[in-house]
Amino acid sequence: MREMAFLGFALVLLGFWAMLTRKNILRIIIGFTIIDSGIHLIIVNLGYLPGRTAPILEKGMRVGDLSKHFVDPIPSALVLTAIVIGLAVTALMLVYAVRIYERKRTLNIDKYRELKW
Amino acid sequence: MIMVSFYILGIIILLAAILAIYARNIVTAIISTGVISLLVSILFLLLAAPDVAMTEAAIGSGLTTMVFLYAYNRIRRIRERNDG
Amino acid sequence: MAKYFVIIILLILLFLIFWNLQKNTAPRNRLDLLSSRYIDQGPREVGSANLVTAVVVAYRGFDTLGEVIVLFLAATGVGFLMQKRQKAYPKSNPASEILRTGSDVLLPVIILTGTYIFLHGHLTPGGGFQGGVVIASGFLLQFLARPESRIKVRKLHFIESISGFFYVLSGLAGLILAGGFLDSRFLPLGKWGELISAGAIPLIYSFIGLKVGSELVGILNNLKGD
Amino acid sequence: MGNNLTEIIYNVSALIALGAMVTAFLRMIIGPTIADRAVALDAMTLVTISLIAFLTLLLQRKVYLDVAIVYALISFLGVIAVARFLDKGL
Repeated sequence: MREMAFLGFALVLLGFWAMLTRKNILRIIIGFTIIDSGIHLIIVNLGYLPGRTAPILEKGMRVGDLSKHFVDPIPSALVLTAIVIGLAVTALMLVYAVRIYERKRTLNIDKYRELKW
Repeated sequence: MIMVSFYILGIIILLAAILAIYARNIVTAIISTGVISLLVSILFLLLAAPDVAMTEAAIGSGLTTMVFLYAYNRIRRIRERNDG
Repeated sequence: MAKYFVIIILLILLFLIFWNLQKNTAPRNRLDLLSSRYIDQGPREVGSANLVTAVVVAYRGFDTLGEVIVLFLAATGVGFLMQKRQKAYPKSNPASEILRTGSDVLLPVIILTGTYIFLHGHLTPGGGFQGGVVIASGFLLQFLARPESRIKVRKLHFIESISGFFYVLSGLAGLILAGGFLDSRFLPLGKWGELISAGAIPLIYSFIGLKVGSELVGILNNLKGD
Repeated sequence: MGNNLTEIIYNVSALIALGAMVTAFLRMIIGPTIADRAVALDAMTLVTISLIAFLTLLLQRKVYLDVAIVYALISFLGVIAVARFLDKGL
């Protein structure tokens, strides 16, 4: 579906907007999560063909011309693992945020002055 | 019917993303992120990918909210210990 | 204000890239050769009814091994950054009676459902990743109901290591007894559509499920702290 | 999609579910406190389960019901987490 790709890309743009303009570090991580959802939507949409069904056989389906009835299973398989990895990476970023707060006592990224001059 | 539900869900997803970016309270933003995952999993089902929908349902609405809330809870505890 | 201007220009350029990609791609109305081969030969060759499972475990098993390693690295990073937490935090409030009793009732059901999902990964939607996440959610419910309880970290690490070890070992068994590394056909394919079928796919997916579940429980345990 | 009456019933039930989703989301936007928003999230998860069941009927694949089962078993965790966070019990 063409609209689905546009929705996913709108989510990607909104996530980038959040990451680039917000100051709170937790808000930046939320932006990353939104980008994640959008990219997953786009990749799954790449494997979709209109009028077809999920690639799971049931009793009563005729084996033989299955490739005319099923959608592409490869993007689903990619996204399946990517979602779990996304959760682990989000947890890692949040742990970094907690440690930064412990050291600096603030979540505002404008207050971190080590890399500024 | 499928297209109607797609449009309604898409509009809700975009509004939830804007709410997640601009809400004043951070807990509201976390809840909106959960709503985005919730509705995106229905869209995965519309795209005929039930495996992905199941993963997103199990991770997005439960565990991601949980991880964010644990981290924010630690930050809140550090702040309370410093103040009091 | 200049910052917002630059950001908007950046996002517009990004949108133009996407627009070009979208406009110049013809909509597909048939699958390409690789996907057609996976779909047509998958049920006969691997014996799995769920073709996504066939791709994840059998055809692209090596990628899945890489993903599991990335997950392991992220969990190790979380544990490394969250060590030595002895500072006195205020005690958390105890949960209500309803939540404690309800979590005791629900925990076996959730773990049973997770086991069902990763054992039936070759027949119905689901598999190791989803089942592991469901099991981790059960433990998470226990964390929420009893914040003061401790989980046995040594047992958790033992389960994680032993399942990863057996995952790689079953890959090596495929290398020796069947076609290649992580080839699931070193066990007999069995009758199509039954639980004990599809070669070693239920076995490998069980190992993946145990590993993913224990790693996620470890991440949550580290984030929860004391 | 057999006769005409089932089709009408499917469409009406889907419209009702979508309306419930929209109203719950309105409460989520205007809800002044976090507790309102958590309850709205809970309502949205329930409506989501019914929408998945509706899609199972509409697309005629009974394997999709597994997604609804997992959803029903797991999705209340987010609401409990928010409640425990507000209770300072996390």
